[in-house]
Amino acid sequence: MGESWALVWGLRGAVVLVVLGVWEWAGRVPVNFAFPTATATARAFAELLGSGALPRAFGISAQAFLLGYGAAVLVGVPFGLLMGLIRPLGRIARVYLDLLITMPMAALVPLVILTMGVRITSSALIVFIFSMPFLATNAYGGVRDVQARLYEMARAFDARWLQILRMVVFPSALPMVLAGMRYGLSRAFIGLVIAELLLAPFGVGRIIVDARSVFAFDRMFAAVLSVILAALLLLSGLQQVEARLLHWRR
Amino acid sequence: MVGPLTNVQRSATHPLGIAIRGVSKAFGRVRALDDITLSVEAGQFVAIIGPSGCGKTTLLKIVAGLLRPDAGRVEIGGVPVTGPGPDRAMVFQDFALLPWASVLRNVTFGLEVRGAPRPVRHAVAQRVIAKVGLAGFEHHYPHQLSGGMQQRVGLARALAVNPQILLMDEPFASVDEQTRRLLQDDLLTLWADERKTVLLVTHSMDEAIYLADQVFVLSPRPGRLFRIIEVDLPRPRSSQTTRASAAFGRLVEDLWGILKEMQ
Amino acid sequence: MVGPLTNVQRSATHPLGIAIRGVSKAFGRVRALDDITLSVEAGQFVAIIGPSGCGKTTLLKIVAGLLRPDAGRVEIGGVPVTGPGPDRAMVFQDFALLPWASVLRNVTFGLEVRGAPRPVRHAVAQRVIAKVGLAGFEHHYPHQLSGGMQQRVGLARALAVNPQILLMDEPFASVDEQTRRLLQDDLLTLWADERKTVLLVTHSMDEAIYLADQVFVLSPRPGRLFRIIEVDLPRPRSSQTTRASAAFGRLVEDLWGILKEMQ
Amino acid sequence: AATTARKLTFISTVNRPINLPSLIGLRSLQQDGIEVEVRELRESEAAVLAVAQGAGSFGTGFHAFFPAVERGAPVVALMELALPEFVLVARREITDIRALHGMQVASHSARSTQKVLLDFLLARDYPTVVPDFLYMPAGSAARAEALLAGSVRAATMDISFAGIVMRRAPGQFHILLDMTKLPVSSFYLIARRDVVEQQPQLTRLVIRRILESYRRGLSDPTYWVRERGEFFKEMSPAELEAQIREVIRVFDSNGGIDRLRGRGAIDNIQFQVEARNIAGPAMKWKPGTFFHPEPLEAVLQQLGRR
Amino acid sequence: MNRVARGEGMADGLPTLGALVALMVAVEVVGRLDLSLFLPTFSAVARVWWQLLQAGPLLGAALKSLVAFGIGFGAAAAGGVVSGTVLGRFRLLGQVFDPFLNVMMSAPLVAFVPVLITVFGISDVVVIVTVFLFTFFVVVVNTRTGFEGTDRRLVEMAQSYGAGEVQLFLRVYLPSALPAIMVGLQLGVVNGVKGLVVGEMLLALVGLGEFLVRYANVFLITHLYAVIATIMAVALLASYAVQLVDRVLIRWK
Ligand SMILES: Nc1ncnc2c1ncn2[C@@H]1O[C@H](COP(=O)(O)OP(=O)(O)OP(=O)(O)O)[C@@H](O)[C@H]1O
Ligand SMILES: Nc1ncnc2c1ncn2[C@@H]1O[C@H](COP(=O)(O)OP(=O)(O)OP(=O)(O)O)[C@@H](O)[C@H]1O
Ligand SMILES: [Mg+2]
Ligand SMILES: [Mg+2]
Repeated sequence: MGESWALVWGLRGAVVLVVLGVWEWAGRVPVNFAFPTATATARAFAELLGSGALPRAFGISAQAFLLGYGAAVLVGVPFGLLMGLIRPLGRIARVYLDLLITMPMAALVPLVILTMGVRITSSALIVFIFSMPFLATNAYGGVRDVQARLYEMARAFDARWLQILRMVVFPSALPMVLAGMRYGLSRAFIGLVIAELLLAPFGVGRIIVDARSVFAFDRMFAAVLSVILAALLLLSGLQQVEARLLHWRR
Repeated sequence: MVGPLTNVQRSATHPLGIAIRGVSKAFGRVRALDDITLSVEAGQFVAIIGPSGCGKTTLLKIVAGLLRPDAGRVEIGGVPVTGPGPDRAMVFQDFALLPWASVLRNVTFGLEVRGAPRPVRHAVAQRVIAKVGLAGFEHHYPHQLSGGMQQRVGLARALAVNPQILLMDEPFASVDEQTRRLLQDDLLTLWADERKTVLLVTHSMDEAIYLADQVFVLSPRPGRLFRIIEVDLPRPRSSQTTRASAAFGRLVEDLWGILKEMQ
Repeated sequence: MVGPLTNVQRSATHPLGIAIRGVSKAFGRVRALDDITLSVEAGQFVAIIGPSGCGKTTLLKIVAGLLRPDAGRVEIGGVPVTGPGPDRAMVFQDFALLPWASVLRNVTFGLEVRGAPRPVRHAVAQRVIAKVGLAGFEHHYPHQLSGGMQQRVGLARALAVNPQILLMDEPFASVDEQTRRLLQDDLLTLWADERKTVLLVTHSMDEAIYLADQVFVLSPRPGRLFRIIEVDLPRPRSSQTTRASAAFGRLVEDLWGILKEMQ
Repeated sequence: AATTARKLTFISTVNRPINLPSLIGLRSLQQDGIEVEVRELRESEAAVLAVAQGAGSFGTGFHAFFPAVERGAPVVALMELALPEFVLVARREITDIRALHGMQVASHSARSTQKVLLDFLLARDYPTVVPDFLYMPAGSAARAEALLAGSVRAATMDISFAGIVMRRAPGQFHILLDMTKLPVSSFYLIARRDVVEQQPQLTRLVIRRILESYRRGLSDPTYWVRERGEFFKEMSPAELEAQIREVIRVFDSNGGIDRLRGRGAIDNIQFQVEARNIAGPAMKWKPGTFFHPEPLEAVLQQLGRR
Repeated sequence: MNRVARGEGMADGLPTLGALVALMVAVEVVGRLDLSLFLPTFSAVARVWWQLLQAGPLLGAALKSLVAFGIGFGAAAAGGVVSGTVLGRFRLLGQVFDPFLNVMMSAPLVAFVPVLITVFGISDVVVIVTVFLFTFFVVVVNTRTGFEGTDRRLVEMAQSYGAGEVQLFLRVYLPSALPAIMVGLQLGVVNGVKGLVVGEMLLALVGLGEFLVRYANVFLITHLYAVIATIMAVALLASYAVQLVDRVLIRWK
């Protein structure tokens, strides 16, 4: 067991090294005058961090993100739960949520820009549109998948409606809701990046676009990677929370 | 019994009888039950057996008050059933435990629903958990227990609300046969202890004859009462004395004969 | 038997005996089997019983050639087992049917793997499907069948390759007791028809005694051969005659006594 | 004239009426047996990058052209395609530029040419005025509509759209700040260095046809409307003509030769430094780093200066 | 991280059609109220759409988009299924790449689009690569899950009948992974269309994305809606197409 883990981690490390190596090599050749090396990108990243530009930018992006994702959670989860509790509503709303999930919502961005201009709220709206359907769909699925026998058990013990909600439905839906929050988060980040790139005004997107407009591609790479890093950090954070809340699943 | 419990655990001093009168139930076109009339005396152990789909579960749910019959009615201690009540508790085939709740929380579920204060809940839970042999497992989660132990939790949960009637739907169908035998004996001991009326649904002829005073055989499509078998084996029963007896073997074979007839 | 089949279905004219000699097997720290020695005479029906985790499945897989023992060996008809072979076929607890294949394709699976031409496959399949009572269901998919019917498919698949030895791992554990009884009787009839050596793993004392000539009882942790019970009930057996007999009841109770001892 | 290439890709940003003259010039290369494919990109830097990477031989170079060269992109500016075409339109009641301080002003994006021009002018003349920019990275039409709808009270836009705004709501709006008066170039015809070196004939031909189009249109703007072909079909001819007439003053019939060399070139670079588009000081830059006026000079020799 | 939810995010059949019709009616009614420039009537959008279609540019653009999509998706589907198969059949490789796959599944890959320009230059290749990136990982992960999810008991069953590696693969692993692979392809189509749109909008103005930006630029709201509707229609049709293939291939469910 221990050995095989050492092997697995060793190989993972090797994969990372190979990727970095190829990147560095491609930047040195260079494949393209615009393509920065890994080291240049690392340097730019350190600079952006050191100068405080990146933290500041993240501070701004975070506002749009929290506004959009927060609203999506506050609206999507209760709405999804409601859909699960009121079946006809669920069946109808489900179809529209499916459409929102299937359709490339990025196509709506120009419309958002035209109607709202570029403000924090426009970015937030895009983040909202991207993540809300997942949150609602999962909450809905969570309620819908409550095992019929648990309902029945609770009813057999003469539980009242609110008790069933509190003691059976919500805890039972929690894993799905949390999974939805995680997936929604990942989608929200996609929305944020699209908003930042297409609207390009405030946060990290601004660093990316500014860097690009002055052809500082090392800086642009660094900013891009920092967004991805931030997304992954947040996601793993949420995963921790999830693991803690769902300790009963082991 | 502890004093303050009385308002929660309504006196189970005397078990109640069940009277099922002309009950019918259809699901769309499927006539699950057709004019079932039978009665169970207070304190009796009664088994219901029949092929798959003959309406056993449906009948039990109607008695539990989870389903309304299309026709006929069920009376418990002479009072018509209108819904679930504290006089009945159910034990389920697949245990129906809350996976996110510890053994303790699962066992106290019924009491919590009925608003019993925490110290009362815990006192009662300790007692029934010990009774089903799970002392020390209070803080385990269902997935950490074997199937047999999970069903003990289900049993403890039903006992915790101290009902006069236990309704059991194939409670031992999901555990292996050796474990099942142990659980059956435990159930007999429990039942001897606190006389309750028991209505047990099963597929197992052996189980029905071994446990019950009376076996109701249902026939399918539509579900009808097909035969009543009186089990006059002496009590207390145990595997050695009861199962090894010729009378037991004969009763099981008779039952098998009846069931085969219907297939 | 049809002529052209012989090269595919190697002559099953005479059943083969099984000799298990000093077999041990460990999974990491778990000693699943410890020095098991037992032999099964050709044409005998043998049951293996024991508590959960005592290594019954492991032993069966070793005989099937799916697992290699850490020590000891298995001989079939005097020839050491080195892997799966056409002389043995297995029947699984949860049927192990290919959900995407029709009954026909499932039944012919073993023949297909062995490269039997299509007409041969179909001829054989028709015969065994009829034998297990599934004629007319050739083009159904597993999910369209009840549990009992699915296991009949599993049985037909094993019979199709006409093995000398049938290895059955709790074949009837997943069906309800009434269906199980029917399947048991069918199995007895089949076995009487085409004498094969049968090694049946089960949890059910009743089943072991009812079907087998000999019951091997394993004890767990580590899995050891604990006791051998000779079942001298007369054949042919049937529920009425066999199960209702006092001897049967006594044998089952003895077995239960042995198993309870180990728990 | 004989040429080596039969097909030529021209990289542009999203076309606006201001691009029409050069597009018509490019299309007239047909007469020389050269088919021109115009590819539009969203970002001005993308256009420069595309040319630098060889996705096309020629293209338009906006603001992003200078930092691209600074970073080593192998491209040069061959001629000026337009002077600044942007104005700041505001509601009539806003008469003082100082009133813009803290006011919401719609502009394209943070580093767009129009925004940089405005920044430059404000920094030079009104250093204390800091507007609250609202970015609408769509075309001028969108900002014009926002202005008309009352969502903002001032916006930067193409001069051609200023006319539309004032025609649609007579008396309500005016041009508060005219950036077209700045003596710097707005965007250029750019090409990769190796194309210029290896295909001098082609280079000259492209410049020449564009210049010819400019000259004919400058004397008669309806020429452009007549020759538009596939371009701007969703606009009525009258509408297009009106818009073209608004922008006519940003076209130079000599291809901006005086801003590609000598004093003008230095001023142009100076502006880029002051706009913090490239690192200073301006002295360290030689005009030849960015501008390559020789082909244009040759063409002007053929056609004569106007 | 297992997202092999069958038909997740997939709109199916009649209810979707009903929902779309309801949406159209709602848009028409709201449009008639003349509340805002941004809410044109459905009929107006339909009229413009018809005009654009007849004039040709929209159809040509859609075709261009579809070609880019087809290449990107085809490459991702083929590469994804093969890689997923390898990762699923060779546990060690699967384990090694597991965290990377998870990262690629949940990271906002859109952010890479600007980076792609620097690597591939500005060309349709960037759009194709974007489609590929958006599609590839879902397909890999689902394929792999499909193979790893193969029922051990079926494998043992087949082995007990003497099936060799090739037969095991063809008769057990592949058919049992197929539904998951199809789900991966379905999700891949959905994601790929998203990648297509984002790619087209973010850089090269080609295909439908070109029209999106163009009409937004000149503030032709009704035209914009017509293009959006076209994109949505393409997305729906693409996902239906895969669903159809799925139905044909996996009849036994
Ligand atoms: N909610 C329901 N909706 C529709 N039909 C139902 C429903 N519940 C049960 N049925 C049908 O009614 C009949 C009786 O069902 P029931 O579950 O009571 O049978 P059972 O005897 O408990 O069967 P088993 O032994 O398989 O548990 C069956 O045919 C079943 O399909
Ligand atoms: N592949 C394996 N890896 C690790 N341990 C295993 C493996 N297979 C079996 N075991 C362990 O070996 C022991 C015997 O397992 P086996 O499945 O043979 O028992 P069994 O008698 O068939 O049990 P059951 O009655 O539950 O089917 C058990 O403790 C089991 O946990
Ligand atoms: Mg039932
Ligand atoms: Mg086993």
